[in-house]
Amino acid sequence: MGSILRIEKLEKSFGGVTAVDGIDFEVNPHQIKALIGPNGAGKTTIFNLISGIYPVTSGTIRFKEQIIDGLKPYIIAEKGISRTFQNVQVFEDMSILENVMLGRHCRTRSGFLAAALNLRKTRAEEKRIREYSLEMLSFVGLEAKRDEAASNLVFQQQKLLEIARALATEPELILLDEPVAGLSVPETDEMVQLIYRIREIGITILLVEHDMGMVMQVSEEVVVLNSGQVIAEGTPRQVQNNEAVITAYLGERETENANYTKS
Amino acid sequence: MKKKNLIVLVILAGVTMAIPLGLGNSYYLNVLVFVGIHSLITIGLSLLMGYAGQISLGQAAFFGLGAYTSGILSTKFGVSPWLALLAAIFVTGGIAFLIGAPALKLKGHYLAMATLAFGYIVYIIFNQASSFTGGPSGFGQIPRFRLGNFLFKTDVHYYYLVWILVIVALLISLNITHSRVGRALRSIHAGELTANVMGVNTAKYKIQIFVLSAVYASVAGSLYAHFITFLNPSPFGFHFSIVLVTMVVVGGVASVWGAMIGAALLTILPEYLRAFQDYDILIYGSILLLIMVFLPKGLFVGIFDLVKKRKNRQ
Amino acid sequence: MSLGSQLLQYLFTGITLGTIYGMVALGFNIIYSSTGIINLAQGEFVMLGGMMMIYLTTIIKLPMVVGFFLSILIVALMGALFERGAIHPLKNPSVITLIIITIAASILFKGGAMFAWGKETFALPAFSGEEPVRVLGATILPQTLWILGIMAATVVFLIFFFGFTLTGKAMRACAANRTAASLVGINVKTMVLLSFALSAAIGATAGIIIAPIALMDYNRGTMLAVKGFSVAVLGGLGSNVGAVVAGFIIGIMESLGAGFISSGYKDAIALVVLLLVLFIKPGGLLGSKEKGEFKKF
Amino acid sequence: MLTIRNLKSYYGRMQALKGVSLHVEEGEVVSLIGANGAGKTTLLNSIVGLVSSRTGQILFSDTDIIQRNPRQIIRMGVSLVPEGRQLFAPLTVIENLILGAYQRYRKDKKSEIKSDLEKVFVLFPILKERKSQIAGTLSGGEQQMLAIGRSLMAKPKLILMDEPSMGLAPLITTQIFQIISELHKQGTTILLVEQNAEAALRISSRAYVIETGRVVLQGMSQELLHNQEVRRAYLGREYKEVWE
Amino acid sequence: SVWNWVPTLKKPLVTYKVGALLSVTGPAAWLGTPERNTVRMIEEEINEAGGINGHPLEVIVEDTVGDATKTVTAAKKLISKDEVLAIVGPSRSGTTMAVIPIVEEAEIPLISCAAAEAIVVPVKRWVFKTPQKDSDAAIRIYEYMKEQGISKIAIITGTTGFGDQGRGQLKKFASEFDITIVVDETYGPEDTDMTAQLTKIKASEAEALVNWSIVAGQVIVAKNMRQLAMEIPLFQSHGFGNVKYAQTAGEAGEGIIFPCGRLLAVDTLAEDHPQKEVLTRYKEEYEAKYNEDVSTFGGHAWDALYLVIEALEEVGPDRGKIRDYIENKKGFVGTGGVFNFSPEDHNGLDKYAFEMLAVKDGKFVVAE
Ligand SMILES: Nc1ncnc2c1ncn2[C@@H]1O[C@H](COP(=O)(O)OP(=O)(O)OP(=O)(O)O)[C@@H](O)[C@H]1O
Ligand SMILES: Nc1ncnc2c1ncn2[C@@H]1O[C@H](COP(=O)(O)OP(=O)(O)OP(=O)(O)O)[C@@H](O)[C@H]1O
Ligand SMILES: [Mg+2]
Ligand SMILES: [Mg+2]
Repeated sequence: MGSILRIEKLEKSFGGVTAVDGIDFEVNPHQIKALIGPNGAGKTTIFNLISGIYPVTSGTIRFKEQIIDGLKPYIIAEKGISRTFQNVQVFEDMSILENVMLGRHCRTRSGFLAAALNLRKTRAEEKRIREYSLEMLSFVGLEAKRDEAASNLVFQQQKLLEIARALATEPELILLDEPVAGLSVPETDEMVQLIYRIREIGITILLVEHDMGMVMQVSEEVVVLNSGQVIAEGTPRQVQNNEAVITAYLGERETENANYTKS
Repeated sequence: MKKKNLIVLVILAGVTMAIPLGLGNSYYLNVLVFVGIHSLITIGLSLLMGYAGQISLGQAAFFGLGAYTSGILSTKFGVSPWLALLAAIFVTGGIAFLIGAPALKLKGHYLAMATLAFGYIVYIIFNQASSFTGGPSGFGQIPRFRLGNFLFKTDVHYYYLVWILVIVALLISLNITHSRVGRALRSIHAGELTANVMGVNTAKYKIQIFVLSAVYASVAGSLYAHFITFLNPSPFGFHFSIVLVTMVVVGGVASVWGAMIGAALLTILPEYLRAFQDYDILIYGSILLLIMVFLPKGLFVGIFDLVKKRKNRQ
Repeated sequence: MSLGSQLLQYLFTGITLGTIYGMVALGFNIIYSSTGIINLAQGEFVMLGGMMMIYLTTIIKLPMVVGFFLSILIVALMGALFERGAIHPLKNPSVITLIIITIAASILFKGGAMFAWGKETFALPAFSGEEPVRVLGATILPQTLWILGIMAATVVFLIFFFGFTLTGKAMRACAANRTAASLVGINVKTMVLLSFALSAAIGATAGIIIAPIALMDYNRGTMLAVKGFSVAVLGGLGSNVGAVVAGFIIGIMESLGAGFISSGYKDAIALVVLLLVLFIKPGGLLGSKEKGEFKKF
Repeated sequence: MLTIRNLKSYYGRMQALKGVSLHVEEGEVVSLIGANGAGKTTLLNSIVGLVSSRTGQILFSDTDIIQRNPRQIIRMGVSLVPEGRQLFAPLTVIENLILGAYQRYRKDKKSEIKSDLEKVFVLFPILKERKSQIAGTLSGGEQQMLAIGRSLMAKPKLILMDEPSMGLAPLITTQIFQIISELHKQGTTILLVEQNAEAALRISSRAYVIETGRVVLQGMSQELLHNQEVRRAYLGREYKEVWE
Repeated sequence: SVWNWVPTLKKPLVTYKVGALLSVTGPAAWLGTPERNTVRMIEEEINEAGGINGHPLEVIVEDTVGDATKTVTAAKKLISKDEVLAIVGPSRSGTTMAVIPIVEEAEIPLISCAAAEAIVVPVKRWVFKTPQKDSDAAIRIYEYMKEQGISKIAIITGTTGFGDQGRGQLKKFASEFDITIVVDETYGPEDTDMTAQLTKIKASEAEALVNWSIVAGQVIVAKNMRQLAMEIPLFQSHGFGNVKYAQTAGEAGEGIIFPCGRLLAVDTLAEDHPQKEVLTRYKEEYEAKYNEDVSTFGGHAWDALYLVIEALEEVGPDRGKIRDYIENKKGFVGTGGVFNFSPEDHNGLDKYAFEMLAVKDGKFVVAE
């Protein structure tokens, strides 16, 4: 079976800055893969390219062997890629349940006319949307808060909400941008468990994270970027001991410094 | 639609239908006809502004396009007013689509300007294309609506016609806001890019709601034309676009009920202020200012909040 | 009149119009830059400046120079008063609420002016004679040269102020993020007050210098606001050079449009150009789209 | 330097702090730890006045600042690295930094501010590279560096840091903690909120543990580091093996 | 009631209510304000003199803001809430056209103060107007031009109802007077610079320019002409009927020629001129009361309201009878001229109601 996501010679520049500078890597189905690298290495930019937020400067992105670069974000979502954001992006004025129901949008149909007339089939569909969304909310453990405004959630819960919303789109590939940044150790642990459960329901995961403890634990493969280029790729152990990765990213692992990561 | 809304809607329908029974005076009914016509526009505008978060400073142009298309077709080409109203919907909707497609790519003040410019261009055309529109002098003798042998002639007739349409529009709008589509619109308001990434075709929805709001305005315009039976460009200028936006905001931008309250207030208020002669402009401005300063979310939400606070204190 | 001098005349007309619009647009930019608000009462500041000057110099008969500065001062105070009365008390207002408030204020200013000065149109003598200057068969009024000069000075001042002074940067910071601004010790409320006073002052200046050409009455504000807003947007909100360039473009489009195509459609022609520019360049001519993405509205 | 007594803070009618008392001595590094939503951010924001509905006593250098607004408090020499960074997104990197020193322009020499700017660039070279870039387009980590850099530009006596290492690469995280100890050596007083509790405890002399708006535990950092409760709730062990 | 207990005071008879739809504010406030002042002045005077056959007069003024929608509502208020006997106004042509269907249906006499000929041509049963017809204004201008030997002209008109109607009349009658319109330009009511249009005119072979518009435009055109050093004579419409405009235009206004009722040249009228007395009285009273110059617009309201008052005096409070009375009124001496109404003519003035005036030293004099 081929890769679910294949990135080839991907390039992106903003005016003078080349944020992504010729990158190749693939993600295999049912894998948990991590993208790491120093700040400004281009990780988020790659996510933005995959999800269609930015047009690529050159190179291709294939999802299930189909070229998806150049497509609109919503079409990419329909095709089965969903994501979370580094700076949490929940719809603040909407309730938590509505946030998740919005994720269901691309899997449902009824349009303006049906909505205006409130047809029976529309109501039935709305009911299905609600049920599915509630399921996703309980999957991440937020079902108790479903009617609260999203802005009332604490940071960790907002992250969970983003994941529930992403799951509601029924993705095959989910992109998680720093899922545990700002979380305490026990919360990180919970998140890791959630990530495993997401994989168990058959979803492939590509994540970006700076918490090395977490990355080393969950990911099966790691791609390391620096200045928009891949400088290493392999199992966590391999990259962890790679000289280039240590100088560019991890730093000398004196005992003292090692403790500064969240473990 | 939520039950609460349905109940309010039924009560509203009951009350509006009963009003003329107790109120025969043609002046009051006439004012209420305008409340209805303005409500039609503001309900559409509140869907666009309050739900989808897109501003339009050119809504008077759609109102005018509806009025002129309807008026010209029925007066100069003998088309029945009903057909003319229908044709106006298509014409106005089509123009809204053509202008909306590029304009809705713009954001915030830029969108405001683009719609304002569009509205102004339409206004200039009303003034200049005198062979069709009668130019600045306008034209009259627009036929009235007719159902079989029944001619809509008096204020009462128009009152019922307009308010039945308002209630239909409300029903449609409430259905939309409580649907998948309404949710998508609100997500656009809250974060367009995020909505897009989550699978919402934001461009499509923005255009659809823009066209819908234009259609509401167009229907209102047709009603206006066949009610007043005379058209000249002045009611369809920039000034009225601003008044419409003001109605929506004063009522409370995020609710179709608010839009109606705003339309009612800003249509009826000037009537009361007539008594103050020249001072009316100062009083009007002050009331507007006070509402916005003390109830920045508009009357609908603002009054609710006040009531809630009162309740909590007790 | 030869075609050449006709063309030159259209150009002069366009420049006259353009400087008027540009001056109004500059006022929009100031408040926008420091608060993100589009102040639709900006046109009223222009009107008030013109009317106040006419009142002070032709009715109270103060000397021109005194009247000039006194009018600007009084209108700036009105701007400050407006901010204190209507903008200051608000907590976290939405942009649209603020826009409506500026509309309400413009109604009040207009009403006030109507009561103070009546409904007639007034004229103001030109600063230095009404004898037109002849250039190659075309004519330009000395007053236009005044407007050009004062506008140039204003633009230079604004560019310097917002680009290079700390206060200017602090004002822009307020528009960008009020919380952050107070976190670095900026007095946000004072900055907002200052920006209203400043834009009122610039609006008033515009009103004074255009009054000899365009005349002035209480009802003039709205139209000036609309033109100024168009020009500010075409130039790219917040860009002062953009405002000047866009002013000339709109002015010249109108005058050429009136001269060669149709005087009835001249405004429409200018607006169509505006729309086309926006559709191609959504941030206006000199506005930064990128920066725009981070603006609240 | 900072003494807080019975601080209660509210968001509307919701009470987020329920009587917090703590103190920070001059030149000390004190850390605050606690779960998500415990009220750490609320506490820091209350100190600088961003959360304005608050009662109790906040003494900074023996002056009660509970009635003051953020600007007045900042001017007394307090600086905050806020949660969520709070940058001036449409402004450039360098403009953000210069504005960080906003309240110093009256008293300090320009050259001094300039040299502090250079110091920030030495700490975060990437910011120098990107100095004319619009802050909003920086990567997440770069933005965090800018937020820290901007607060350093104020040359505060007391610096409040809300999760400064959030979103930063391990190498930079290390650096941030080095900077904190550097500032400490130079005599700056620091109140630190960190999810990276272990690192925070290692660098601070004392710490407070906050839960649902109350201080539930306080003591020397070393002791807390070995406290079973704290270890279980905030430090965890699970991944250590994997990483070491 | 209290009157029964106060035998020395006479119980007043029922009040006669007359409506007035005037654009007191808004873009045509310059029309509506003198009109409002005038009707208020007359109301006071009549009541001080004991009312109309003892009935007090109440004039209910509604501000139309010059807007069609508002005018319609205001008209309905006057008709069905206030139940007025007749309506004076509206001030503007457009708003008058908008209320015509309403008054026709409600069967209430309306005496418009607006210029457009379309108001009374074709005749509408319940609608009259007091300002001179704009066709007559155009004719008088052309007659004058012919005397001066002018045959090629340019016209420039404002895009308002008034300007638009004027443009139509100018074009309609040109050929009758062997006049060719070589340039036909327009401008918006809020425009502040017409040099572009005037440049075009300057480059043409026009021997005179007619500007047909309202307020500011009339002054700006004059000023712009001076800026462009244009030598051809400038004609304005009867919209120029306020001496303030001439003063505002300053030097640029000198030599402007326009058709106008005799109100503004009352000083130059012969003592035995039939209008002399009415004009002098109105002018003196108005100027004393309001401390500002009279304008012909206030005069239109004067004529309209006095027509109604006279009808009330003669036929009492009956809408139909008032209409009939006005329709058959002959020899009514007003400020606009001597009115002779008939079922075919609901304006009642001929072209001689106009005098050609010229601006000289900031004043209006009869043009020679
Ligand atoms: N719109 C833009 N204009 C200019 N430069 C940009 C833009 N967007 C991103 N960049 C730059 O591109 C580089 C890559 O950014 P990106 O957000 O992908 O980094 P990242 O790897 O996610 O970093 P972090 O770990 O800090 O989040 C950064 O240096 C950033 O400043
Ligand atoms: N602006 C706000 N409006 C209403 N409630 C708020 C607001 N900000 C925070 N809260 C609530 O106050 C409580 C304390 O939040 P605070 O942000 O101080 O926690 P924290 O300890 O900083 O958490 P984190 O680790 O997520 O940063 C939470 O219950 C939160 O929901
Ligand atoms: Mg990133
Ligand atoms: Mg926090």
